[in-house]
Amino acid sequence: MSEPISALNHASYDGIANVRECGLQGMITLRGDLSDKSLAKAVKDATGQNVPGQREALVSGDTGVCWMSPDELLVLVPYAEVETKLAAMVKALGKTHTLAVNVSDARAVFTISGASAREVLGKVAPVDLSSEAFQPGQIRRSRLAQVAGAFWMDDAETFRVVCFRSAADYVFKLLKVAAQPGSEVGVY
Amino acid sequence: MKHYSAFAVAREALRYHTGWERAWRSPEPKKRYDVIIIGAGGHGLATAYYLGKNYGIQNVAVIEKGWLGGGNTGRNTTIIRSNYLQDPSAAIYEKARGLYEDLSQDLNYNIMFSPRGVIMLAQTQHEIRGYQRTAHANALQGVKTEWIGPERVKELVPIINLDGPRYPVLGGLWQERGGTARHDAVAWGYARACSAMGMDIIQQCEVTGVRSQDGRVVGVDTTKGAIDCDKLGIVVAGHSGQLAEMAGFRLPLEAVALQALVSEPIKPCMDVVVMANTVHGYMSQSDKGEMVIGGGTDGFNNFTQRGSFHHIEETVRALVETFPMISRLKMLRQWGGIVDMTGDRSPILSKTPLGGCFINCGWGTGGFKAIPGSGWGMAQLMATGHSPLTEAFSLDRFKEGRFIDESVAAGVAH
Amino acid sequence: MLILNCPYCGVDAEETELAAGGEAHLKRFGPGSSDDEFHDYLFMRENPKGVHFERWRHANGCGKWFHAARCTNTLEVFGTYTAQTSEPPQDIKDAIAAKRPGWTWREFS
Amino acid sequence: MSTRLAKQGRLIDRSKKVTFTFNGTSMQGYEGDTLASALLANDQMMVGRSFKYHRPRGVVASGAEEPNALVGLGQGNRFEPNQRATTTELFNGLTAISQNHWPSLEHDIGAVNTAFARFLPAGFYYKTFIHPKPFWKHVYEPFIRQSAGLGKAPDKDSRDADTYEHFYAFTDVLVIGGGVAGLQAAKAAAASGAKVLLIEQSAYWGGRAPVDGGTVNDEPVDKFVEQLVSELETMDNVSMRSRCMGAGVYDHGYVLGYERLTDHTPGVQGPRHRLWRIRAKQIVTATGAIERPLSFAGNDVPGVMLASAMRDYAVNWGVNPGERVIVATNNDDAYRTAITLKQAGVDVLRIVDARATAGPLAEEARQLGIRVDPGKAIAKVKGGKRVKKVAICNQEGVGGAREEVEADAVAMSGGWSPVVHMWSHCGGKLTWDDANAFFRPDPSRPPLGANGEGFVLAAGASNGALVLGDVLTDAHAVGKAAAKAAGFKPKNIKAPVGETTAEAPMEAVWLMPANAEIQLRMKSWLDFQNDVKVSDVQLAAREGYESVEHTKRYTTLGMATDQGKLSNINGLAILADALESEIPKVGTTTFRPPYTPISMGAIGGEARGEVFQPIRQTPMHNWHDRNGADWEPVGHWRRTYAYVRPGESVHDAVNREVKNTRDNLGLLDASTLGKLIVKGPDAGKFLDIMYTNMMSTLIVGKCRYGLMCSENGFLIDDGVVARIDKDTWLCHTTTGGAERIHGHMEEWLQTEWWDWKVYVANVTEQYAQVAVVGPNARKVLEKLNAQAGGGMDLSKEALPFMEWRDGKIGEFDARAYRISFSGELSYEIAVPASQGQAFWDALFEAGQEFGVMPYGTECLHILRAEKGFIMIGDETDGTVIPQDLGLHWALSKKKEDYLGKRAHSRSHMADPERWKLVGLETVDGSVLPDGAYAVGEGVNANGQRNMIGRVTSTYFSANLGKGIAMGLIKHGPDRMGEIVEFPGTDGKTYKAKIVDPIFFDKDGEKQNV
Repeated sequence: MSEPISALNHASYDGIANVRECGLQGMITLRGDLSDKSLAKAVKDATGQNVPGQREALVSGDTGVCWMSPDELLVLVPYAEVETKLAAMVKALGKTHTLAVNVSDARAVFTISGASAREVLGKVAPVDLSSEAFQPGQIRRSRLAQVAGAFWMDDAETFRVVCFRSAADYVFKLLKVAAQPGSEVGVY
Repeated sequence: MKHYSAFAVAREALRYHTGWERAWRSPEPKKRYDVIIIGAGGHGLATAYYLGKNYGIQNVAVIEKGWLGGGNTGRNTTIIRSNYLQDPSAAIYEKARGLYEDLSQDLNYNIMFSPRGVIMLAQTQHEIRGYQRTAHANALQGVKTEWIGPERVKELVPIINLDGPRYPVLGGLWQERGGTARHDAVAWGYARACSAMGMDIIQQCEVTGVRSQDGRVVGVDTTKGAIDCDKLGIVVAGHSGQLAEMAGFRLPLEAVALQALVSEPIKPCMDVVVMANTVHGYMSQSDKGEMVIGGGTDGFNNFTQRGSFHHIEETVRALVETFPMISRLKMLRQWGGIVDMTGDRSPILSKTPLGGCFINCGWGTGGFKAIPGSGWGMAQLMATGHSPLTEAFSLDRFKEGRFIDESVAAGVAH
Repeated sequence: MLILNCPYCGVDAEETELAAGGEAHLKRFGPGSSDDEFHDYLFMRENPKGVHFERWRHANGCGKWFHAARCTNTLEVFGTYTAQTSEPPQDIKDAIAAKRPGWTWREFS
Repeated sequence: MSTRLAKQGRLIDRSKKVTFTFNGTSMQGYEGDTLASALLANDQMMVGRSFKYHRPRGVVASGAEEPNALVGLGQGNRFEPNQRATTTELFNGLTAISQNHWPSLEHDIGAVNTAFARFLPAGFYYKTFIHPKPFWKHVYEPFIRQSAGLGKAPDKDSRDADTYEHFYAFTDVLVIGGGVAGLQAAKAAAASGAKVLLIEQSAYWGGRAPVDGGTVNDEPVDKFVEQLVSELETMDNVSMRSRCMGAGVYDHGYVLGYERLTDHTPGVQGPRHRLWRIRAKQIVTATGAIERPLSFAGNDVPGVMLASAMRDYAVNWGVNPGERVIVATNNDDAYRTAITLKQAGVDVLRIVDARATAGPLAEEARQLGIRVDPGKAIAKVKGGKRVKKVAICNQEGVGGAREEVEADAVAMSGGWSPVVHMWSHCGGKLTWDDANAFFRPDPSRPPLGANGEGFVLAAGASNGALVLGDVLTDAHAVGKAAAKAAGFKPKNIKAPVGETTAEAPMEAVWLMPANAEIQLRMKSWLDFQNDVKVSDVQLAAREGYESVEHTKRYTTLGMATDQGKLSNINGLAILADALESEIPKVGTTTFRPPYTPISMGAIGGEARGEVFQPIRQTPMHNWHDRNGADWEPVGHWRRTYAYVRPGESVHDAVNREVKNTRDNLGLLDASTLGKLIVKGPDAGKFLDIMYTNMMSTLIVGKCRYGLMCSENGFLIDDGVVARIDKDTWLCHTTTGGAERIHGHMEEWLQTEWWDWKVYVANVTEQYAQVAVVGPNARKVLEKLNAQAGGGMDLSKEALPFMEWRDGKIGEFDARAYRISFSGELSYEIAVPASQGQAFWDALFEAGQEFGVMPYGTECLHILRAEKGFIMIGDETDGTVIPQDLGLHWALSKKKEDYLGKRAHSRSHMADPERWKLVGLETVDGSVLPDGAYAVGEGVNANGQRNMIGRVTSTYFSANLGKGIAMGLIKHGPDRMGEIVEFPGTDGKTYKAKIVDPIFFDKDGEKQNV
């Protein structure tokens, strides 16, 4: 097997915040009844986390689980482990009506970090990103200017942003414009 | 009717313009008319005008809830073109365009028809093929259009950016005798001519009911009393559904907001009308010098005459990309109108289930350019019971699955 | 620029996250239906100047379809609810009645 | 003569000189100046020309309402026309040019219009220029266009040198306007703990109050402002932005803020403008009031200025707009201007007060030695390019018995109008205040928000409170009310006490003198920029243009770049009078955003150039780019149209690819095709509804070509469906169809069959998909297996046509579909996207010995057309049904229902006259023109040629050496071998024979090897 390559291969930009493509992240889309016990067990086995509540992101580093909709979770595991984790998950789910698929390569992941990170994202997403409204532990699906995206916070000054792989180039260029020097807003 | 001319203006100037008479009378309604038209917008007034002019039916009232020409006639971006794909559309829009050519002389009112030419830009292979198809159809429909290459586009529109990083301009469909006109003047000119024929234009008069007997219309109730009529034409755009309900039938229509904007005026820099459908924007320069820009429609039912700002944003960014020099111009004013959309985005000009009652509606975003043709065909339909111009636009087409879909050639109807 | 609360993810979503989907609670007519039924199902949309029920999708969000009760004349929103129902829930109907006594829409009131 | 005063000028720093140019002349001002104040300080009285008559125009106001002092600012890629000098902060190196004249500001040929003004009344162009017909386009209109327009157009090739951005902000309370009312309202609201955003259009806080003076809590008002600002700055829940204008209020509490970041420091790093998209629970509009001009003859001569503006220039910028000043007024406030100027050493000749008796301030003025003339009016201001003489008469009467006074400036005040724009944009209603003769917000009819309650409150002068004490009391209460409405508990703190000076009531004066004769009315301007005079509005009324909208449009009153900020109320009053009606009955025109014009660049934001729109890229995008890709946008995707080699035309490249794929081996990047996983116990049932074919019976491991129709019966998509396991199918969609069809499936699942157990996931981008096509397709794949030990058996027996397998090809985890859109031996192979480039490279390298070449979309199209395969978007256009394309075999007869089935039974769709798919071959082998129509006999009732069909796809086939086409022809399948005619747009008529649409390998032998 050849070396897998992420959409932008760790491209990075420093402006009023740092914008970086994170490389490959293992991701599994899991659809099902979120109150189902076997589903909860499968999630726990794969990530060590409970099933998240509405708009919760229970993530630590590259492992965790995010609430995507009332019948969908995004399960995060290290990229190298995704096939084994997925297989285990499918096995654990058994005959329960669910759908679990590997979407690791279908996405690109960025971090936006620094004191102005909230403002950079606040230029492209129609979301209240003040610290009263958005904190680590939450996930929001929205749009990043003209494409769909989702994001959560690793810490108070770092966002993790997910978009479709084909849009990675657009999102990176977009965030570069939003993080251009001299463009601090000064409200967050 | 006092004849308008430069000579008349000069003569009046000598007495400080105190001698001008009213452009149209302001009468109280009579008890009865042969024909009542509800709605004194361009389409309603044109219908009345051609009823009188072509069929000698002059005992006509045009009833208007607000002020004449105060609806979409006075809110649109005044583009006139007839480069439509489907036969029925090409027929009615070309009839209209032809009538526009002589309308100032016909009405003795300068409606400023400016056949400056309309380009519809092709920015994808799909659009090239769509417009080449339209050009072929137009040739057989008697509509003079032509496919032109990018160099000719640049010649006609020096401010255009041919090779934007996203969508290079690959050519365009050019209608040399398309253009613009002064929208208010179209309504005012028709109103003045109707009034001169003895027709009553009754403004500030709302229709509150449609009266019928044995399945035939016999009159309307209004805020100025009941008025009898033999035939009734409903020409009220966004409010068609409410009027149809009074007349006892339903229409396959939804009302949505359409937006437009103008820039501050600048000296002439663009002599033609440009429509860029891939990026959803169109622009022309008014005689005043404003860049007149059309936006999109909202997706939801709305009667507020205000739209959502993100459509303005989408339109403006598309046009800044297409005409980069407008980036440092400023938006002076934005506004919205309520347009009535049908299932196939083409209008309805039709008899209705109520005898003697006719409907003209559903023009969506493209009604202004059709005004004279629509009036011409509607008058023929109302006077004689049949018009080849309106035949395909009948109400029953939806039941039969016989649509008139203009979106197929990559075009949108503005 | 409307804001609607997505009943699935609880977000007050602005219009650019949403996609409008036309009249709510349509009854589908398929093979076997009459020409009139099928015509009305496809084309005869409610177009009231006032209380209206419509479908929206939280397209740039959780992706779910939901329903909104809204006034087309003032853009007031009476409430949003899930799409998995063939009629407006009672609390929504009550909320409308509180603001627009005597309202009717199609077979509902 | 207008000069700089020795003292005064609270906003300028006299130690910092600033150099700028106006019409090429170098001038000096101070830091803190506006361009207008600096021009006045340099005695530049005339700054432009009016729109219609090209009359000289001078600065009339000091703020956003300025209609006259518009300049072209900057140069080259930073040139901007129509910039208001009054709101342009001066900076070193600023270059400005005046507008609407030729050859120069001083000597303008267009000014000849003013001599003919009598012949050019309102709407003259509707009555003239009618004959001869061609003259409108070729003579009259070009002349009018040249004469009209204001600013110079930016150069046709200019590219804005600056960038722009948007920002989303959310707040409990938004306060628009940073005058004393806005500051106090912000404080009162913030005290509750509510989050407050305060925006102010100018660079400084406090608004007019520091100029107007007075005390608050017994301290001078400027001290009060200073304290309040520093207090607000320390509050965590308050954000303050200066140079940020409230541009528009929209539904559901959406507000546009227009922040001008570097207009005053051009070239500094960062965006030029930032457009704020603010969501506020409550909005306080504290936008102040605007003074109205008085309508008297010659009120447009440079040197006639609003009284408050003259006061601003003196106090804020230390500029004296004239040496001999006359003040004309109908209210007490203008006395403050007289007093301020007098105290600054200016000769104030007299105060002409239209009221019969003057108010308390008259005494103060008199004590300073100013003559006060009650009951008087200005009959006429004389002078061309600046004020020379002022004729004074009685206010009552027609304007006779005039006394002439030499003067060089006139300050006028017709009273004040609250700025109600933000209140009105979203539907807030107004009420007429008779005492003050203005419209103010009607608190009982506010704009309604999402919850049906009002969401805008007006405070201070914009709410009709004009006296400092009232302003503060009102603003304090409104700030608390806004916090409460936003869900907070207001703190019970005391409102500051502002000074309330006694004033005599103003008197509405709409014309000076009251019964001015026609010669005066024809010289009394209402709209300075658009040249609308009192006589024009009266003419409109006389001619029946009675609605305020008619009058506006007929005369162009209020349609200038200031949108009637100075002219609307005065014009309305004249109209009401002419109609013998009342002002509130005549009503206002609609207030539309923006408050003042905002740049297109700011509206577009960051979306320009590279990020204008997303360009979606496949994992192999960069390889294609490096290898000659001629790009084609397909939706947001970019696909390769053809790989053009050096020295080759695009057409050559396509032909080469077409031949090579049939003869050797072609690679197509098919990653853009949509891939949807559909899974669940009801998935088969569901797909049977979605597709016209039967999908539930598909055997695991096999593929089936499927069609999708809309409920209205028209074809919307097609693609190959593979059954993965008992409960799982994988559906391919067209390029760009993935999101659309995914949405389509979810819509039906969520809103119609929500009880069905089906999940759908879009896995399009998880895979890079490569079509390996041609006689050598199997060889190259087997070579990869041989090289790297891949285990997938790709033989005819192990992987027959229309089946799929998972396994390893070479070193890659792959899923191979044995499907063909070309009629060749073909495998479509999906590998993880992260390995896509490596897989492509491996194929390319291994394929060298087999003659491998990549091919693009045009080759793909030709190959499929040679085989008579339809293409969604070519053969279909949203009006085509499967029956038109001879696809009856794909319409399941066994199923009771599928989307589109009911629609197909409607009369027009079942009509045998519908045009049907056939192949077309020109008799001479040439290529039919794209989009050509076939003609029948005669014309229809509208005189259009009767058409009997059209070309849907047409290509040159390099394999067949001739043109081939597909088309829809009336009764086509029954007319094989007949010749039909296609008139081209080139004047030629193309003759083509109706043939079978399969042109190549009719028996399908090539793909079954």
